[in-house]
Amino acid sequence: MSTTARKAGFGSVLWDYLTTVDHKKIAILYLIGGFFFFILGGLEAMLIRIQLIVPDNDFLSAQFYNEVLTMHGTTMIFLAAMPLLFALMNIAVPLQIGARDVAFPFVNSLGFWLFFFGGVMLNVSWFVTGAPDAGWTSYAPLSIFSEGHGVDFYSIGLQIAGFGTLMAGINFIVTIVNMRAPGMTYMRMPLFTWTTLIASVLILFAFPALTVGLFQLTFDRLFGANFFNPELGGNAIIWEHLFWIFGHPEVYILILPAFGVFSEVIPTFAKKRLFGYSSMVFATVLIAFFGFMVWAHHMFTVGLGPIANSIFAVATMAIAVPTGIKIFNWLFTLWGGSIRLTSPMVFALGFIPTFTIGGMTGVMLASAAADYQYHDSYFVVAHFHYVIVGGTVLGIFAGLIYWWPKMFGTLLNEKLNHWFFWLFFIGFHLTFFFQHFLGLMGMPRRYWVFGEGQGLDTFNFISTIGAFLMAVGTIVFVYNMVMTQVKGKKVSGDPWDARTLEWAIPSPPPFYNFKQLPLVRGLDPLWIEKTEGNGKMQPAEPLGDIHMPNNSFVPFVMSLGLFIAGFGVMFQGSYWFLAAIGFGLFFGSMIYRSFKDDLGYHIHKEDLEDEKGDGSNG
Amino acid sequence: MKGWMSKLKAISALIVLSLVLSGCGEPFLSALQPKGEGSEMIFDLMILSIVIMLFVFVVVMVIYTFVIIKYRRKKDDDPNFIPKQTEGNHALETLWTVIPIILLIILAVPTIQYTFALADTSPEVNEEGEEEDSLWINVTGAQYWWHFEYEGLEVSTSQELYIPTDRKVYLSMTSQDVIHSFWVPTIAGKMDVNPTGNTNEMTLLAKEEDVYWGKCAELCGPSHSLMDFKVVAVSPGEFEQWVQDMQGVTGEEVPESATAQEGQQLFADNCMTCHAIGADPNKMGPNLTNFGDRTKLAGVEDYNKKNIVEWIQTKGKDMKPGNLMTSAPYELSDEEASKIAEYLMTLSPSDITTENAEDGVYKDSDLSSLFPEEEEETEEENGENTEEQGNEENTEQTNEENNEEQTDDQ
Amino acid sequence: MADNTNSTSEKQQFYRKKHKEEMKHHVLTFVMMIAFTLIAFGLVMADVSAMFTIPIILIMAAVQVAFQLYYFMHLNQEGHEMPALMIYSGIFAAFLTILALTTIVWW
Amino acid sequence: MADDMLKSENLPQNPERATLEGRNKFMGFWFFLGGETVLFASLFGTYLALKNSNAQGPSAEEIFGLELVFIMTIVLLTSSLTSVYAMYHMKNNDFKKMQLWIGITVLLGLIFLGFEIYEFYHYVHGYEFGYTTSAFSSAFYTLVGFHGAHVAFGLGWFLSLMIRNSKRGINLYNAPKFYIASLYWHFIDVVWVFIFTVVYLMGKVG
Ligand code: HEA
Ligand code: HEA
Ligand code: HEC
Ligand code: CUA
Ligand SMILES: [Cu+2]
Repeated sequence: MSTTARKAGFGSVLWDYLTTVDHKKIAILYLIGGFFFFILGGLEAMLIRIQLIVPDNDFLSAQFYNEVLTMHGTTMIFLAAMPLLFALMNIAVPLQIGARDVAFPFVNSLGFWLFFFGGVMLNVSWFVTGAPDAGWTSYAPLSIFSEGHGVDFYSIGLQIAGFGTLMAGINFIVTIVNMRAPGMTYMRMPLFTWTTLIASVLILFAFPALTVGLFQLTFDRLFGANFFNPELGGNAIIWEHLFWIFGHPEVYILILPAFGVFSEVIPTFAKKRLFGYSSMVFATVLIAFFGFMVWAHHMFTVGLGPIANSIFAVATMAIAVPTGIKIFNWLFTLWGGSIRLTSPMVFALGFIPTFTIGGMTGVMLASAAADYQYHDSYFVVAHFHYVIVGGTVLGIFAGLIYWWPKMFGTLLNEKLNHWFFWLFFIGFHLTFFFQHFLGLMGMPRRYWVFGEGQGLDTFNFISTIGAFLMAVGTIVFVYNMVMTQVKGKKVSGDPWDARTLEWAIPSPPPFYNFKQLPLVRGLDPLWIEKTEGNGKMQPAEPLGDIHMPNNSFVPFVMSLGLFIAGFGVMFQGSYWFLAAIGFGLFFGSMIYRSFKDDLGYHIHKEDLEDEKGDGSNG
Repeated sequence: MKGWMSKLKAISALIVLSLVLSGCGEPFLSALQPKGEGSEMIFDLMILSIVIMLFVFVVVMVIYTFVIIKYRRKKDDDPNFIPKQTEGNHALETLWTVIPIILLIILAVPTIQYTFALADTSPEVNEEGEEEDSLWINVTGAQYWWHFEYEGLEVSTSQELYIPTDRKVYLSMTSQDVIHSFWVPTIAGKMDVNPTGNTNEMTLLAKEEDVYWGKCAELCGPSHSLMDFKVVAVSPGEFEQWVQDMQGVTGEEVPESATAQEGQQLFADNCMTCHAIGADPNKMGPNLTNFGDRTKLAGVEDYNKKNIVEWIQTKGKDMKPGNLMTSAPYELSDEEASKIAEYLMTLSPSDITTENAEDGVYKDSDLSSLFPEEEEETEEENGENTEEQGNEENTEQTNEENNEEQTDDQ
Repeated sequence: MADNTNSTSEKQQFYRKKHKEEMKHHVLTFVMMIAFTLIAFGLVMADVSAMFTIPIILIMAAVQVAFQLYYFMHLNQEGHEMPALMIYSGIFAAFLTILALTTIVWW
Repeated sequence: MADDMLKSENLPQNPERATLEGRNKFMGFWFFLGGETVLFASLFGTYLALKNSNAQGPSAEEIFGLELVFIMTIVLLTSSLTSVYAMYHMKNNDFKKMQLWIGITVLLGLIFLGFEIYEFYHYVHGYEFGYTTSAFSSAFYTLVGFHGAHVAFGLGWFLSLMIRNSKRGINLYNAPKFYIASLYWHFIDVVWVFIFTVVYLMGKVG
C-alpha cells in the first residue's frame, strides 16, 4: 500500500506527490509552490520598480499598474510568504516534537491543494478580463465598481486559498497539542514549534473575518447584495474593519514563524541555549494577544474619531514591548557565544537591525496623529517591506537554508548563499530605505506615476536600482538550489551540529520519521544527549509496528472541484453547469471520503528491524 | 508639555535637522517642511518619535556590533569550546521590559494630545474670548478631481482651493464615488473622504502664503496618481476679495472676443450637463468658474491652450486614464474645441490668482464681511446636503453686503 | 495509549449510572433553556420597555449558550482544557469584532 | 490495532477520545468551532451595523413574525437535546438507540429548515423583501442563510454517518465522527440562540 516506490519513473513520482499525505513531501510541495509565486510576485515588483524609475514613465499603463500592484501584494502575502512558512512548518514541526506525522495528514494535503488552486485561480485572472486592480486591501466601493472579473478572481481565489490556510492552521495546533513525544512538555518545545502554534491560533481566529468579508464582497459583486453599496444603505467601512481584523493578525502570522526560525538558528550557531526561553514564549503569546486589538491602526485616517484612534494607537505601541524582549533575548543569546557565520546565521544577523528599523517605523506609524502624514505614503511601504522582507523573507531564507538538509539530504553551497545574502541585503536597503523619505516628501503609495519637479526623482531611481540587486541575488539562490540538487551530494543527519530533535534522525528522514519515539529530557533534547548522554536520543517505547496513513487523491479532486465551481459562480449564466460540476466533485469527494474507511496501514516491526540502522534511535 | 517637547527638539536638532532639512523634498509638497498648524504639530511628534527610535536603535546596534565582533568564532579558536549555557537573567529582562514601556509612554502622551487637538473642530476664539465665525468648506472627492463649496458663501470651485492664511479653515468631507484621501503634506495631515454617509471633518491652517500641493492618498482607480489639487493660501484680505469676485459670477458673462463667444455657446450646448460656471450645485464635473486661473489643467497637465484642446477632443482619455469625462457624448471639430478652450481661458473673474499667494497685500481683514450675523445658524447644519438647504435665502443678502464692502474697501 | 478497556460488567454498570446522572443534568439544562426562551419571547411580546428587555434577553442568551457549551458539549469535563481555552479566545476575538462593528462603523 | 478499531465490543468509556485519531478529531473540531465563533461574530457584527439600513425596503419591525421563529427555536433546542441522547447511547454502546435519536434529531432539523425556507419565502413574496432589496436585507439573509446552510450541512453529515454505519455498531473509528457531528449540531444551536435574540427579538424591540 505504501507508495514509496524505489527508483520510480516520472509518472509515478508525480502521482506520488499528487496523492501524498506525508508532511515532508507536502513541505516540498509548499516550497515549490511558494517559491514559484515568490518569483512571480518578485517579477511584478520589478515591473513596479521599472515603471517608477523615472518620473512620468509610461512603461506600464495606469490600469495595468494597478493590476500589477494588487497582484504583487496579494501574491507575496498569500501565495508566497505564507506557503513558504508552511513549507518550513511542515518539514520542521512534526520532527521537532518527535511525531510521525501531523495530526491530519489528509487535511494537510487538502490544505496544500486548496492553496495551490486558489493561487492558480488568482493568476488565471491575467488571461481572463484582467487581474484585480483595487489593491491587496481591495477597499470597497472601489472593488465593487471595478470592471471585469478581476476582483471576483481575488475574492474567490483568496476564499479557496483561505480555506486551505485555515485547515493547515488547525492541523498544526492539533499536532502540537496532541502529538508531542513523551517528555516534550509545552515548556520544552523548540521556539519554532511555539511560534507555529501561536501563528496557527492567529490563523484560526483571523481568517474567518476575511472569509466573511470575502463572501460579502463576492455577494455584492455577483449576487447584487448591498453590504458596501452606499445607495441602498451599505457601508464600506465594514469591509475595512473585517479586512483589518484579519489583516493585522495576518502580519503577525507572517512574522512569528520567522521569529521562530531565528530562535532556532541563533542558538545553534552561537552554540548557546536560547537566552530567556520562557520570556520568549511569553512574548510570543503577548504579541498574538495584542495583535487582535490593534487593527484600526490601519484606519487612523478613515475618521473613526480621536477616542478610537487613541485607544488603537496605544494598544499598537504596546506591541513594541514584547517584540523588544525578543530582540534583546536574541542579542544576549549571542552574548558570550561561539558564533559561526554560516549562511543561515548571516541571514539571522541581517535580520536583527533590519527588523528593528521596520519595527521602529511601525511604532512611529502607531502614533495616530503622525500617521495622518505617513498613512498611504511610501513611508508605509518602506515600513512594511522592512518588517516583511527584513523579517519574514529573511526568516524564510534562513529557515530554508537551515532545514534544506532535512528536506533534501543535501547542503546548499555556502559561498553562493553568502553572495545571495549580500546582494539581496544591500539591494533591499537601497530599495526601501529611501522610500521612507519619499513618503515624507509627499509621495503617496499606489502611484502609477510621479510627476517631474516634485523632488522625488533621485530616491525613486535608487530604489529601482536596489530592486535589481535583489533580483540578481534571488537568481543566485535559484541557481544554487538547482545546482545543489543536480550534484546531489548527501549529508549526515546533523550537518549543523544542532540542538533539536529533527537533527537526531537521518537527512532526509525515513518516511515514518522516528523508528521509535524519542524520550525528551529537556529543552534542546539533542543537545542534552550530546553533552550529557551518548549523543543519541533514547527511545521512549520498544520497537513496534508503526501506523501510517494512506495516500489519497481526494484532496486534489476536492480542491479542483472548488476551483471549477469558482468559475461557474463567477461567470454565471450558461456557466452555472461548471458550478454544478465543481460542487458535485467537492461534496462527492467528501461523501466518498466519509464512506470509505481510511484506516491506514502498518509498517511491521520486522521490516523496521531490517532497515539499516541509522544510528539515531539506538 | 510644549516646554519639554521643544527642549527635546533642541537636543535633537543637531542630529535630525541635518537629516531632515537637507533639502528633503520640495517646499510645496514635503511633510518635512511644515507650514501649517497641523503639519507643524505632526512634525513635532515625528521628531520626538525619531529621537526615541534613534536612541533605541543605537542601543541595539551597540550591543549587536559588540557581540558579533567579540564572540565570533575565530580561526584559532578551539572548535570544541562550549560556551556557558545561560538560561536568562531576570534583572536584564526586567530592564528591557521597563525601559521600552517608559519610552512608549513618552510617545503615547503627546500622541493622544495631538490626536485630540487635530480632531478639534470647535470654533476659534479671538483675544477677547469670543468665538469667531468659522469658515466651513464642503469638500467632495470624485474620480479624479476635487470639489469645494464654501458654505454659506455661494462659492464653488474645483481643483484649486483658496483659503486665507492664519485662519483655521474647517473642512467637511465626503466622496461621491469611491474612497479618496485628502492630503496636503505641507499644511496638514490627511483625511479620507467616504462615500457612505460618514462625513469627516478636519481643519487647515496655513501659516504662509503659498500654493501647496495636494494629493489623493487612497487608491481610487487608474488615475489615482493624477488626482492632484492645489491649496492656494492667500492673505485674508485677498481671500475676501476673491470670494466677492467669485460670488459675482453667474455664468452669463459674455466674453470679449467673438471666438470666445462662440465657444461659450458651444460650451453651453455640450458641457453644461456636467460642468458649472458660478455657484451652480452641479458637480458631475469640475466647476469651471475660475478655470482661467488654474495652474494645472485637470490637476496635473500643463495649463496651455494646446493641452486644453487636446483634453476636450480626447475627453482626457490618455491624459487621465479612466476619468469620467470619457463618457461625455459630444462630438466636436478641432475648431470648435479650440473655441471652447478660448472661452474657458477667459474665465478669470478675480484678480486674485495663484500669483497672489506670494505677496502680503490685503493682509488686514478678519473676514467679517463674509459672515453676516444672520448666517450663524447655517453653520450648525453643515455636513448633510448643505448646498441645497439654508443657503438660498442668504445669498442675496450676502451679495448685497459684499458689494457694499467692496466699495468700502476701495 | 487507549483508555484501559477493562470491561468488567461492574465497571460498565458504574459508567451507565454515571451517564444516567449526566443525562439528568442534560434534561434539566434543556428545561432551563426552554424556559429562558419563553421568558425572552414573553418579554418581547408583552412590549416591556426596550431599555429593560434588551439587556435581559442578551444575558439570557449568553446563559443559555453557556449551558449548551458546558453541559451539552461537556466543556466543563476534564480533557477539555484546550478546547475551552480556544473557545474563550474565539469569544474574545468575536467580542472585539462585534464591538467594533457596532460602534465605529457609522459616525 | 487498525482492525481493533472496527470492533464494537469492549468500548472504553469515552470512545470518541480513546484513540489518537479520535483525540485529534475531537481537538481539531473544537478548535474549528473556535474559528466559527469569529465567523459568526463577523456576520452578526455586519448585521448589527446594517440592521437599520433598510433603504426604501421593509424594516425588521415590519416583517418579523415572532411566533414561527419561536417554534423554530424550540424545535432546534429540542434537536440539541435529542442529539445529546444519541451521544448518551453511544457511550452506553447502544447503537440502535443512538441511530434512533440521531434520526429524531435529523427530523427536527428538517422541520426547522422547512420552516426557515417557508419564512424566507414569506418575506420575499409577502413583503418584497429580497436579497438585493437593501443593505439590511443582504445582511439578514446572509447571516440567517449561513446558519441555514450550516443546518443543511449538519443534516447531510448526520445522514451520511447513519447510512454509512447502519450495518455496523459503534467502534473506535466511527465514535469520534458521531461525536464531533453532535458537537457541530450543538454549535449550530448556540448560534441560533443568538440569532433568535439578536435578530428577531431585538428586531422587534427596536
Ligand atoms: C511582518 C509584517 C509586519 C510586522 C511584524 C509589523 C509590525 C508592526 N507594524 Fe506594521 N504593517 C505591515 C506589516 C507588519 N507590521 C503591513 C503589511 C502594513 C501595511 C498594510 C497595507 O496598508 O497595505 C503595515 C502597516 C502598519 C501601520 C499602518 C500604517 C498606515 O497605513 O497608515 C501601522 C500603524 O500603526 C503599523 C504598525 C506596526 C507596529 C507598531 C509593529 C510592531 O509589531 C513592531 C514592533 C517592533 C519593534 C518596535 C522593534 C523592536 C523593539 C525594540 C528594539 C524594543 C524597543 C522599542 C521601542 C521602545 C520603540 N504597521
Ligand atoms: C511578502 C510580502 C512582500 C514581499 C516579499 C515584497 C517584495 C518586494 N516589493 Fe512589495 N508589496 C507588498 C508585499 C511584499 N513585497 C505588499 C502587500 C504591497 C502593497 C500592495 C498594495 O498596495 O496593494 C507591496 C507594494 C510594493 C510597492 C509599492 C507599490 C505602490 O504602492 O505603488 C513597491 C514599490 O517599490 C514594492 C516593491 C517590492 C520589491 C522591490 C520587492 C522585492 O523584495 C522583491 C524581490 C524579489 C525578486 C526581485 C525576485 C525576482 C526574481 C527574479 C526576477 C528572478 C528571475 C527569474 C528566475 C530565476 C526564473 N512592493
Ligand atoms: C460626462 C460629463 C462631462 C461632460 C459632458 C463634459 N465633461 Fe469635462 N469633465 C468631466 C469630469 C468628470 C472631469 C474631471 C476629470 C478628471 O479630472 O478626472 C472633467 C474635466 C474637465 C476639464 C478639466 C477641469 C479642470 O478643473 O482642470 C475641462 C477643461 C473640461 N472637463 C472641459 C469640458 C468641455 C469643454 C466639455 C464639453 C465640450 C466637457 N468638459 C464635457 C465631465 C464632463
Ligand atoms: Cu482619489 Cu486616489
Ligand atoms: Cu497592522
